[in-house]
Amino acid sequence: MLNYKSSINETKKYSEINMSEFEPVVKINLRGKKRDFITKIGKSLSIIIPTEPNTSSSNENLNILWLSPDEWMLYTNEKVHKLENNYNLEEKLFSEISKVNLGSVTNVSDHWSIINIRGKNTYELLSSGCPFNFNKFKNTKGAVTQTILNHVDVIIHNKDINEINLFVRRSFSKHLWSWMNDSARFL
Amino acid sequence: MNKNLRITNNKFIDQTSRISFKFDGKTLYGFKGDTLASALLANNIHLVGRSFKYHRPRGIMACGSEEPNAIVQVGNDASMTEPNTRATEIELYEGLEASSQNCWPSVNFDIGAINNFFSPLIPAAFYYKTFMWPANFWKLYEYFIRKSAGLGKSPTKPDKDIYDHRYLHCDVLIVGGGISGIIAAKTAAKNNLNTVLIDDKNILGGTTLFQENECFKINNSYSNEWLKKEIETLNSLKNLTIKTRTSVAAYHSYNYILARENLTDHLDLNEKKDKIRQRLWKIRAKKVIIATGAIERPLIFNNNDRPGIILSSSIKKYIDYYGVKCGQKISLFTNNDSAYETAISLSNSGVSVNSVVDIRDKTNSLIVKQAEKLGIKIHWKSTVVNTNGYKRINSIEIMKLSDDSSAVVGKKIKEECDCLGMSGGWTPRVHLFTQSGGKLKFREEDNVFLPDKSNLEQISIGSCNGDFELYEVIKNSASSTNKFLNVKNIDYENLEIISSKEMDKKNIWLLPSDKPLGKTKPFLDFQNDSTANDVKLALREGFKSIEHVKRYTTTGMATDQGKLSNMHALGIISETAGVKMGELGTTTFRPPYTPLTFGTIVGRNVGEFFDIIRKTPIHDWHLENKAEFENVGQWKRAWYYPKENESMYDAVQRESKAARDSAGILDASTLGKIDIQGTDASEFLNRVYTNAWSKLEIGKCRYGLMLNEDGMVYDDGVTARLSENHYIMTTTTGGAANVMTKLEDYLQTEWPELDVYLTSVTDHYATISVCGPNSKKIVSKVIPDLDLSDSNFPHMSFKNAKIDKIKCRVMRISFTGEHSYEINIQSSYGKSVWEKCFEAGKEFNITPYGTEAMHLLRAEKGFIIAGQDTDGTITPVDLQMNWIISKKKYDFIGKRSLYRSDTIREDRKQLVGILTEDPKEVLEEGAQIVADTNKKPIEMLGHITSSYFSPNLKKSIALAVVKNGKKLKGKKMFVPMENKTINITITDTIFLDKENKRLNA
Amino acid sequence: MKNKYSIFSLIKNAFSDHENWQRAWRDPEPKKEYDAIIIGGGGHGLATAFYLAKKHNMTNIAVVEKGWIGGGNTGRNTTIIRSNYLWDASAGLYNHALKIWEGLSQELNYNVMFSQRGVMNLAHNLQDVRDLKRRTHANRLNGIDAVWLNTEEVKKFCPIINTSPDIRYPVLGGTLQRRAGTARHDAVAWGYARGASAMGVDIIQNCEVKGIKRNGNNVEGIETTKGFIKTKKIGVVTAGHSSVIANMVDLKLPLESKPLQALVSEPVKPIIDTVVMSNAVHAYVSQSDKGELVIGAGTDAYVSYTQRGSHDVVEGTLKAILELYPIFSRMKMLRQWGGIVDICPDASPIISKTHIKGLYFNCGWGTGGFKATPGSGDLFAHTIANDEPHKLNADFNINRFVSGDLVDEHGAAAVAH
Amino acid sequence: MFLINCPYCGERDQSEFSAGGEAHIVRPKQPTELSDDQWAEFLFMRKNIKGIQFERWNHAHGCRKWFNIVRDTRNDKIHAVYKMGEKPPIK
Repeated sequence: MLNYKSSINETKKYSEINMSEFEPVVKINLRGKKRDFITKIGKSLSIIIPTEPNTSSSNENLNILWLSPDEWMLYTNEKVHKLENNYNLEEKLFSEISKVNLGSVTNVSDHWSIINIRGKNTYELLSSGCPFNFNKFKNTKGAVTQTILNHVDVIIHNKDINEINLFVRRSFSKHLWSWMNDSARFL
Repeated sequence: MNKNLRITNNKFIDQTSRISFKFDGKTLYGFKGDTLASALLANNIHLVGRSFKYHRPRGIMACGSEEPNAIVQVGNDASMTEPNTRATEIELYEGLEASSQNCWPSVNFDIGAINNFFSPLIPAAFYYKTFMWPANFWKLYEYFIRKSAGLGKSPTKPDKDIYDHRYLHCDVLIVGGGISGIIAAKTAAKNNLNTVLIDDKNILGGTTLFQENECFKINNSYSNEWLKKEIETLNSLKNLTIKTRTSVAAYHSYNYILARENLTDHLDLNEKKDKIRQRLWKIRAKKVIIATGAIERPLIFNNNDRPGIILSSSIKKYIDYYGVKCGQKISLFTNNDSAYETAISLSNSGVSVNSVVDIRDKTNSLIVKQAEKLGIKIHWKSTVVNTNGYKRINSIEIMKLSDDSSAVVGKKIKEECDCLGMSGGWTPRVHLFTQSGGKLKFREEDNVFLPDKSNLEQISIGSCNGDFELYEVIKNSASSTNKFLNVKNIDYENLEIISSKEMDKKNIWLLPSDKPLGKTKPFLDFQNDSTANDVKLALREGFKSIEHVKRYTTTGMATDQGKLSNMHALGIISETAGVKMGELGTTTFRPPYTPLTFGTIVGRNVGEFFDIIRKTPIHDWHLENKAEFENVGQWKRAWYYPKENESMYDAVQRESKAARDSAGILDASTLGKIDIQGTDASEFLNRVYTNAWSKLEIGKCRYGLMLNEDGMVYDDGVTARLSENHYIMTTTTGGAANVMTKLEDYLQTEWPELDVYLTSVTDHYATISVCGPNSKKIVSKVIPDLDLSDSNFPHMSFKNAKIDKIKCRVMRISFTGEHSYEINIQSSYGKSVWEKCFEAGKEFNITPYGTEAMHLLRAEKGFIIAGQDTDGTITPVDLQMNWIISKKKYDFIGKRSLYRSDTIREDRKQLVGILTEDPKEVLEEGAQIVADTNKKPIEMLGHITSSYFSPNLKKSIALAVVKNGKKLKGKKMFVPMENKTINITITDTIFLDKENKRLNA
Repeated sequence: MKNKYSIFSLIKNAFSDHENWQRAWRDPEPKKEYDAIIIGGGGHGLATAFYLAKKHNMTNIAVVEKGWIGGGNTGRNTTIIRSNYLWDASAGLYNHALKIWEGLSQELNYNVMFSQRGVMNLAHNLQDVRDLKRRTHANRLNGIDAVWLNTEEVKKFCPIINTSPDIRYPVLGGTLQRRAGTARHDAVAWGYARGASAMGVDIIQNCEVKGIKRNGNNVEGIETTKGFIKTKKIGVVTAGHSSVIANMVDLKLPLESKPLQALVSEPVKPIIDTVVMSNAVHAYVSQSDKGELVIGAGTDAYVSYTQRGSHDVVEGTLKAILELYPIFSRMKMLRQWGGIVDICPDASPIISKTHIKGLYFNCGWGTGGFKATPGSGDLFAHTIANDEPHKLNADFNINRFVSGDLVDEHGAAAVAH
Repeated sequence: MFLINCPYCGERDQSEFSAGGEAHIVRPKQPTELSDDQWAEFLFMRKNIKGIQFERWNHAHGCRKWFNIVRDTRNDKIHAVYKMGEKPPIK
């Protein structure tokens, strides 16, 4: 059997802040402009695609994040099995969207790593390397932003009060992780 | 310490907490709350340094960031020492060690002082006029000039301290915690605006904090008592953040402000460790209120630079705030009312004030009357013409001013003193306002530049806006803040305010003397030793613009950036040149406001965090197997895998040989990968690559070359067709990000009509390349149920497969010319698959090879590396790859540029192969190629782009670009090195297996 | 020239308290007409005027300057002077300049403090090594004194560089040109102005050009804030503002004007006695005679005429400085500023005639114009005087952007500082 | 550091963007029909305006969309932002 190896798989605690990798979950990049694209996905996943910038919509097992007028990030709340990578979700969408040329469906599960950060100091940590203004964001559950954290591209999803999921490309994740740990010790 | 220099009744300095510190090796004592300056003065030490040019003795002159003279070296640890630190800003701490700068052997006896004797020979800019003979001696002259220049000493070991950055977004930022700033802060915060108030001192309150004077009262209590209550209310406001020990360094456009917060500099030596020393705040404020106050001006007269000559307001702060007497017999010299506040404070504290020398005719403001009531002697309409005392002032010489004040008259009065306070009026701190791009206006009556127009959301209030009297300060600060924030705060409307009003104003930039100017030394820039004479000399020589004068005389270019000298320089220029000051304009104030530590600007982006490090999913295996790594962009790639004490050369030879003899394995995960979907995917590829794509069969791969619009090779890689409208493109490692951006650019801006979507999947896949004659056997062991027969799975095709339950894509493509497979699998399984291949390959001596061997192997086959064999000046035709340029296609990126008069030239530099006469001689990459070594000037026809010793061909091979190369096959040429000339022959670019037999071997 | 500068003149004047020094250059009102007018009183423009007068006997000429001479990039750059360029054309141009630099103080009787303390370019990755070695070989064959140093030799030549193999981008070696160095930027402008003025050239400051008068395809003169001035030859040397002048005659140039920043530290005793440049991590540092560390940052990616740049650029540069010189962490930035540089797509300048008769442009020096000042002036003077380029600047014509025959100095990663 | 109002994501720090030079230089539909001079005009020649300039920016670290802005290059003030394909809101 092939061994599954995530990029960070660590959990760290500092004053008022916990950080851990959230894996393995399915992540799918969706792109499309056509109106049918929006409705089709809504139907097949019974979730509304957010068209409002910097927002997301979620149900108990899925989140869809707005990334741009024609791009979304879909990810699961459920962790998936490590010993296979046949994702029904991916295949379903691919055949319903990509195959019929409504848009594009791309599995990016391992392109991105998700770091879950929670605790009172969550935004203190972000502000030590991120120019984004979180004053409004931090009180808006479900808010989404794509920005840079210590020069690394990230997607930030506001899960709850003082809890975020931070998306970082896998090859950058170790570096960002150690920077976050170095920052957290000064909070 | 001299007890008698400390007064006991003092609110601010805790005289029970004694602190010991060292200055110039001598142990001294001060109190918590002291600055180094106040502690030195309390110890009756005035002489702290030597000036830059003449090495004249210099003492403490101010009490804040404007200090030009008292700059010292802090600490003497090679990694922690800090040069050029202002004694007036160093908060005293246990273990502080400071020493004088720019003097040798000591501040008391300084050899350099000989310059003072030679000063007549070295006026402003003398160095432009001499040291030119003999010509080649400048090196020598310069050596000595450099030695005598410079102030403190740089550390010689790395800094142990930690620095940090923080971003901050607020509605209102208030800079300056004096009375105006406090009024503004309270107003903003009370109106639910997210407010930040910062001040560079350790407590709020500014100078009002210690203003306990009958002439300044608010609602019947002293202004300091009133302010104290205001400050208390601030602390109760929830949406107000107060940052002390924080000074704004730069005010950029879009209200982007950089502020330095000092976190440990004031702590005792043993408390500093493992803490962040300084933090740079990157602030975005919707609105900015500048309340930075004003700087007292010195007066310009002969020998106005001696230790013991201090700004009058500083003397006041030392006595009222620090409880320190700057002298026992103090004289004051002024052109305005503020010196009288000092006089009153001094005599209230029992310091004898000799007299006040005032250049004005008798005036009767409240404060002057009070001073007279206290019996303080005043010399009206008089000036100081000279001071005496080498290392400490001991007397001043006073004369009456003529009626028009252009000269001095009558007899000279000599007055003994050990300290002279001078006050030349006030200069609003408009530095931040101008930094932000704001324009200034000039106010004639008291010669001040004031904030005028700005296109940012900002105002200036208080004395930095030209309000100098308590009544105006309060009223105007309150009303402008209300207006600016458009709120209504009535707290400051019905206050009963007593404040002395200045009746008469008079200013003389350069005070007259009884001696001719040339025989006097009236200093403007105390640190750089530039005098009024220097400015006049510059003007005589035709340097009219203020910028010219500044640069010619170096006035205002010292570490205080002219905070005390700029106005006088301007004044003297305008007087001498007869130009109005308003028209003259100021020199530009450039950031930072006060010098800013490099470490603070850089924050934690040092060492490990200097730059991003990208790693492949298989990185750990490379580490475990002792790989050396190569930086490719931000990636760490396995370069070669030395076996114990094997040299790089040997390792690369071994790896390259193994790959062709049996099997090699390479981590190619860093290659860029772009998923392309959409009905126009094929058309899109037709437009971005030079070759045609529409006919590529599903399941097949094709190599593509991408150009810039200028026709030069930009990137290359293999693209596979997954289905009718679905491709996956690979790019070079370094080019990945740029290619993605470039392609999105074309899609969004030039070809929005195309139905194509791009998604980067670079990090999603681990890419493992197994090559060599035995690669087939190995892959069949790893993926048993995949039919690897050439018929089913030919070169340049791919198959979807599964390893255990994990889907993957296997491509049969080759960058080495060997039979090889590239397994692309989700990154999480990459390391496991790699290990599986390695296990399966053991019986075939599978050998991991790094980028260096990969480069060697592809060179044997004459495959190019974009960026190494091309340099942005090479077209596909130059590469002799005409086969890849579709003739049928109407257009593709860069096509038109291939037909310009220069790009169609036949004799451009073209890619060729090179063989050396001596097969063991390996050429140096970058070496130049010539046909005729005797021709002068020698003509360089091209250069070596790639060069290796091929273990498989057992000879040296190289690629090169050579002028007209494709016509020169077989021609003998030369590579001239420093010590020898190497004979070479131009050949074909393919050195090994021209027939590509090995691909299917 | 009268009142020659020397130690003796200094002593002589000391006795009269320096009351008798004469103007460094005259301050005339513009005449009605000149044989040629140079627009732009920076180093290049003043040098052009100087050599027009000195070598081509054109003394009835003027330099018109919008502000004060030497106030543009001349007074804002990091004064690095070198000639170790890759392509023959560039090598010829910059080495010509370097030769003039070596005698300039004497030629001008003005100490421009040309200090040949060497310029070292560091390599931080394998492609850097290839590119720099390629450049060194080309230099050697072009008679330019460049040598390759391995890491140990780099350390030996400049001991304060962090050559540890453990840093993010270790120093893999470098090239050294010993004849290279720095000069005192203001002195260059003032020295040329003084020299030109003494030969009769009118230097007219605070005189902004508002328009260029043409008759058909010939220039007739310039409209300025001090009125119309007649002339048949106009040399434009306005660096960042080249496009502004070009737009007056609807001439489009392949230029973008971008902010370039620089900064100095507080002065300290001698700590680094050479110039070290690193393109890969982007850090340039030298120490002025006054003791300040002089550090050049990069350009921003957008067009701007504000003489300001982004803070990120400064932060990025100091980051690189501390990577290579961790001992400078406690040094303090005293002053930062920006200039406006006009950049050509191939990072090489334009010294050329235009399709308009009598109109000549000298521009596109990007971030590295100061080093070329004397050579640029000499060759531009030649081009204006003869209405033909000198062979050393023939390749730097405007037409190369049409033919594609660029002088691409990006190619060899030779950022042109 | 500018504050740029991305037409899709709203106001963001300059460091999230990358500049793309002068706007409204349309790639010729039929490059092969052009003379070397005309092609050079497209490739290299720029207005490089001192004053109101129309330029392209990319929200590189955000939504990755290209758009246009109107900026005064004399003071860097951004007067307007508009999407690709839209007409400039000001002359």
